[in-house]
Amino acid sequence: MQQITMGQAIQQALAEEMRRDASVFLAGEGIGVGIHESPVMPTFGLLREFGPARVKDTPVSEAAIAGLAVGASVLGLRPVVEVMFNPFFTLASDQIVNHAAKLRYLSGGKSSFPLVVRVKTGAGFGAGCQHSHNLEAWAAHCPGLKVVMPGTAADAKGLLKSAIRDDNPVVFFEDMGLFFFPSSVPEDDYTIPIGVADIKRPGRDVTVVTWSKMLGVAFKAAAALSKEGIETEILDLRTLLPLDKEAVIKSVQKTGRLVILHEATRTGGFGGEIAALAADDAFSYLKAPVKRVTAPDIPVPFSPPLEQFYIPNENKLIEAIKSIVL
Amino acid sequence: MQQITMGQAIQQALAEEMRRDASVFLAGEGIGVGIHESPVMPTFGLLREFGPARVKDTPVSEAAIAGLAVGASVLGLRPVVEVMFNPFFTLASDQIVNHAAKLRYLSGGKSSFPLVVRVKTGAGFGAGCQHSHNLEAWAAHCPGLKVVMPGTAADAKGLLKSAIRDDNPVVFFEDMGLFFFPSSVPEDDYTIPIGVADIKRPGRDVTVVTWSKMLGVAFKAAAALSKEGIETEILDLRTLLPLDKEAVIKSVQKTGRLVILHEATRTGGFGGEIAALAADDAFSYLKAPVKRVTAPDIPVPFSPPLEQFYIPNENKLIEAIKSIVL
Amino acid sequence: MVQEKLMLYQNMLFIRRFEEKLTELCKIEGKLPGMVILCTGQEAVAAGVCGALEKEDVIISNHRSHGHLLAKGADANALMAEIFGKVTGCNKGKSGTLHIAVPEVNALCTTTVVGGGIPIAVGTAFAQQYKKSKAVTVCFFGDGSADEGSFHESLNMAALWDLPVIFVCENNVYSGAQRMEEHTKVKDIALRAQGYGMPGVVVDGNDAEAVLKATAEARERCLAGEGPTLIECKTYRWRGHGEADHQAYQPKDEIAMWMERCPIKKIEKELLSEGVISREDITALEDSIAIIVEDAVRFAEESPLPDPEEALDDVYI
Amino acid sequence: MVQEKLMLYQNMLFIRRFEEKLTELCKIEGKLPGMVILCTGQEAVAAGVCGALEKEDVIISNHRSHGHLLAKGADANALMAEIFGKVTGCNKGKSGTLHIAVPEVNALCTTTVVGGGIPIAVGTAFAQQYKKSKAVTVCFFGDGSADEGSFHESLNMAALWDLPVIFVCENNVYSGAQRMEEHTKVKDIALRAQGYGMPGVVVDGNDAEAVLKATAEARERCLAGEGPTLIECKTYRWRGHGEADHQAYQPKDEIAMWMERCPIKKIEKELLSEGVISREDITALEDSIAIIVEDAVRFAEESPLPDPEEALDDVYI
Ligand SMILES: Cc1ncc(C[n+]2csc(CCOP(=O)(O)OP(=O)(O)O)c2C)c(N)n1
Ligand SMILES: Cc1ncc(C[n+]2csc(CCOP(=O)(O)OP(=O)(O)O)c2C)c(N)n1
Ligand SMILES: [Mg+2]
Ligand SMILES: [Mg+2]
Repeated sequence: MQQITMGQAIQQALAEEMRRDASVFLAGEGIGVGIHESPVMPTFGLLREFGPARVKDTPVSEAAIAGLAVGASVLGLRPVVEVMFNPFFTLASDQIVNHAAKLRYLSGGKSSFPLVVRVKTGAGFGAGCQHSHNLEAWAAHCPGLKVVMPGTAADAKGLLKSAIRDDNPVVFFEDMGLFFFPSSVPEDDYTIPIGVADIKRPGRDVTVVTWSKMLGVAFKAAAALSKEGIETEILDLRTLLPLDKEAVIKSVQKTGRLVILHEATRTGGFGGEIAALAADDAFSYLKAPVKRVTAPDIPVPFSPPLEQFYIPNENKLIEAIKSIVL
Repeated sequence: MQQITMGQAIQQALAEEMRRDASVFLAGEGIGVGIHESPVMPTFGLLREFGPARVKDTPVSEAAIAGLAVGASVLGLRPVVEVMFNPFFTLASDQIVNHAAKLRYLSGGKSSFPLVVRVKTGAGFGAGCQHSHNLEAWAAHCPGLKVVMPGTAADAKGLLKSAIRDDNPVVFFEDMGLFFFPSSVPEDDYTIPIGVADIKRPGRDVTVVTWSKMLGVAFKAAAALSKEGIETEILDLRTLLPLDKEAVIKSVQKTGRLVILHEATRTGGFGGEIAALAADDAFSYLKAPVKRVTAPDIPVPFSPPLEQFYIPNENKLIEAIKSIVL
Repeated sequence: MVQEKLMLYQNMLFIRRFEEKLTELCKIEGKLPGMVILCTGQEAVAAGVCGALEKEDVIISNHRSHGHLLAKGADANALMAEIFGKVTGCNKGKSGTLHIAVPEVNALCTTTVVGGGIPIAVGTAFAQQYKKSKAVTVCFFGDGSADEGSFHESLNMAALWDLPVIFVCENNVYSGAQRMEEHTKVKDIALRAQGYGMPGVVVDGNDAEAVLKATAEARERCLAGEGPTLIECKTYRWRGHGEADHQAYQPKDEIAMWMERCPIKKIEKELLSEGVISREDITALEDSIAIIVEDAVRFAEESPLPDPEEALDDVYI
Repeated sequence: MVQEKLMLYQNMLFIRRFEEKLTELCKIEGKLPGMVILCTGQEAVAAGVCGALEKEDVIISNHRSHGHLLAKGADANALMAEIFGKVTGCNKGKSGTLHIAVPEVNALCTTTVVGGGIPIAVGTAFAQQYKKSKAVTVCFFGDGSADEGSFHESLNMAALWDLPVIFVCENNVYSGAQRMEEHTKVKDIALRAQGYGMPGVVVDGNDAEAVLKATAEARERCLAGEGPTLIECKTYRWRGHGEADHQAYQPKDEIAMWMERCPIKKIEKELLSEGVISREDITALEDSIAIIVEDAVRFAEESPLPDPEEALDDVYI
């Protein structure tokens, strides 16, 4: 199997879908000629292959970019547009939340809006809080949207293909921390269904529900705990909306213990939803308090020691797990 | 005590604070001369008393209105700006979330941004999903903001005064369903502290955590249940951020049962945060699953029977309570 | 041309009577749910613009949509039923008066977020260009909406890419209770077109023929690949922002002056004096319109409300 | 005037050397965290604009801020330390190079959200007007930022209320890797001013004196209550968008042409030929600047990083 990064996996998904379907086009800031043409970036090389009619470098105009997707999709195109950094989701949010998500409902089911908004996200690259702010919980609170947030390159490829083929608007969050490290990705044309979580590591003692870049943190913690005889089940949500409730409940039924791990700040984060689900539908199986390991409630700071303090790590996860397992 | 509506209570708070402090000014769409000059609307009569220099009717420009507040506050004014309907929060959200909430942090604590954003919200007036969409969970997920959402006229007055005097940016959600029904409000100059929840009805059997307009629904359910011997404790959060965790935990410790009630849609709503809090910090006291009573995961529909279906009511709350108490 | 003029007259009269009926219904407590927002006095814009369009052309409308939709050919029964919140409405009662979409006539998106439709029009025009279809997009919005950031981003992008879109600013002097001079310093919104490198045209928005002509020219430019045009139609809102508005801020004599300049009366007078129609023709037309409007109301009234559980449908495909 | 010219020269040279040092430091792996974005070649804008301002005047800056901040009088040590992420930095290491605020010199907000500072400048100018202070606001932003909706809403509001704000568009030909003609159809951003009813001025952004003069005039208008001005400074970005940018898309001869037009060389030549300074003066000035810059780097390097837990401070007051 090929060893590629998540950036490259996304690139492959985009290229393959564009070859397959002429109605797919891309738009966004710097997605054609970029300021650093790195081959691991998601849109690298696509302008060259597909030309400027299908790879639209846009002005710095997030609302218009999102609206472009809404309008183009209702006429049957399949736009894939990019929000360069998650904090700029705010600028596109009226179009995404009040339009993409609601116009089908408002039409009484007559129209559909098959669009994808790719949002680059994640802290850890020293750009500060106006470039780093994980807001997947915002999108997941908006009925009419689907919300995907892959944690591996292979998932990213299969999920992005599903997103592009989906007839509903999909917000697809890509943690930039995953753009640079290679892992195994199938070469063929495969899809991974939206709305299905994945047990990335089976375990008996505790369930860790996580998504996106934090998957790596979960693995590190699980490996360390395993040496101490604690077996962690890692459930990668992959999709936040629609939420795979079954998978969460089933895992908690099995382990009786739940820790939720996400990079976004704690209060109001999507971890609350998972905890609420467990506290209702898996209540009788819970043997211990439900823990959340998240960023603290602060903006993402710049200076390296501060930023590292912000990002949840395996030590914090191990501590949380031990607090309920031991 | 005077009997006034929440709209009038807000009006009093604004007028009193403007009289007290010349640095307070208002800005927003239609806050001066409105299209229906109803005396129960929050800004009624303020233009007449304070003149156009302090009551700024703005163009339809939500981003500029929010930015106006950010800039004016850093120079020491105390802007109170209005977002006409909650869905338009999206249009102001870059300024509120990436600027108002973060610039103090980015300054290393050198600057402050004492501003208030009033957001009118709530379903039930037949305006559809682009006018009705409760997004308090968005604001509550943004460190640097305080988030207030009163459920009574008296609380609204005291909390808005606190918000205006607070040196941090405050997002203040006002459910329009509360603008029209009079209740008792003290006449004097009082404040209610931000960050303190309030037991609106003590009870022994179950805790209902709620806020804003749903408080009325909780009271109706509590009255009905009381006749059947079930005593409901109603905890009105009033402030979502900073969250009064103690109050939630204490009440759950007492009753052992928790139902969360909010008008916003379920998935990703702030109810998840409360459930997560209970499932962690009050886990050992919980005698039953934690229930949430919320709107379903749909946009707010227009037609009256559909819209009524959307809004949580006392029957649904009673059912949820009975499912864990009996 | 005579045919065209007659068509404009008929369309405007139909819109007028349809909305007058709504004004009437609004007075009956509890008849119509929600807010009702009318374009009375502005019919020449809707009729004139849509008169220059083909069926495949797309329109993107706003909160003041009835005129646009009817002029584009929307079914009156389904429209009325939607306004009543009935299951037979264009959108099954999910939308109501504020955001009625009528995909059957390519009225693809109606949004009540002020300025929210403008970026969407860029999108539909992009799709038209991408597919090389011989169709254009028209986007309707008010003078107030031209202050939203979305207006700016959209016009810049549309001009940059030579998209086949016509931006129609219906300048009815007010944005809510605010007069034009209270929300911007410029006299003409059309002036802004220069800042994007597209033509900006001012037309008499109460002259349906002039509106049609300007739209037809802009459409030609679109189809010739010459890109978008901003057309500002100067007109006036006879009624309040919505039917609940008491219009305290609108000077009585200003309203009277504009009622003198009624777009329907103007064209009616011309048609009469040119001998195209007679008084009897008008009566006959009025009668037939009255029947259609009454039918629409009956249809709406007799249609059922949706079942509550239907609220759960149509979120996803 | 001679004094002024000399001041411009000194300021520009200082900004240039300060940033050249950053270019150097960027080459040392792991020396500087995050992205580093420089204004090399554009110094005349920062120096010219700030040369026309008083201390109480407010500036709102963007991602390309070092020049603005230094020209406004920011402390070089604290600035350098912030870029290093040190606790002695202007913002205790919380901000880094992208959003440095220096309230001490009324550089009140720096935002890296493109266009995000423009509404804030409306706010500070509003406060200045409200308090009747004799101060103005300057807002710096790039050509790309002028396509954001926030630009539009802000300029309209500022003009409407005659706010004392000067909008300075630093047109350096590029927005990221995109040339001006790839992001808008207009040749001059200044053209857009007409659409808001404010004057729009184009100046040679490599001529510090011309920039100063235009700013001083705009400032007079502000203080006379005549409202805002949009000044477009035509200049060029010698280096990439940030230091990691390989500038593959920037034609070599274009860069060379603009380096010929170096704003510092231009004024230096004039000062020499006018006999205001000698070669020896320049050497002395260079030496003193080198010392300050070296000191700043030493200060930054010797300063401690913040303790991790300090991340929790400064969220609320
Ligand atoms: C984003 C947004 N802000 C505010 C409103 C409230 N609102 C509805 S219509 C309107 C005025 C619009 O004026 P204009 O664009 O001139 O259209 P007109 O009503 O005159 O046809 C406002 C402010 C809204 N619907 N959307
Ligand atoms: C809202 C937003 N969108 C995108 C970006 C990414 N970005 C940073 S700088 C830049 C280009 C800005 O160009 P311009 O305004 O001309 O300023 P310059 O960099 O040329 O000084 C972009 C797109 C951003 N920071 N903010
Ligand atoms: Mg108007
Ligand atoms: Mg630039």
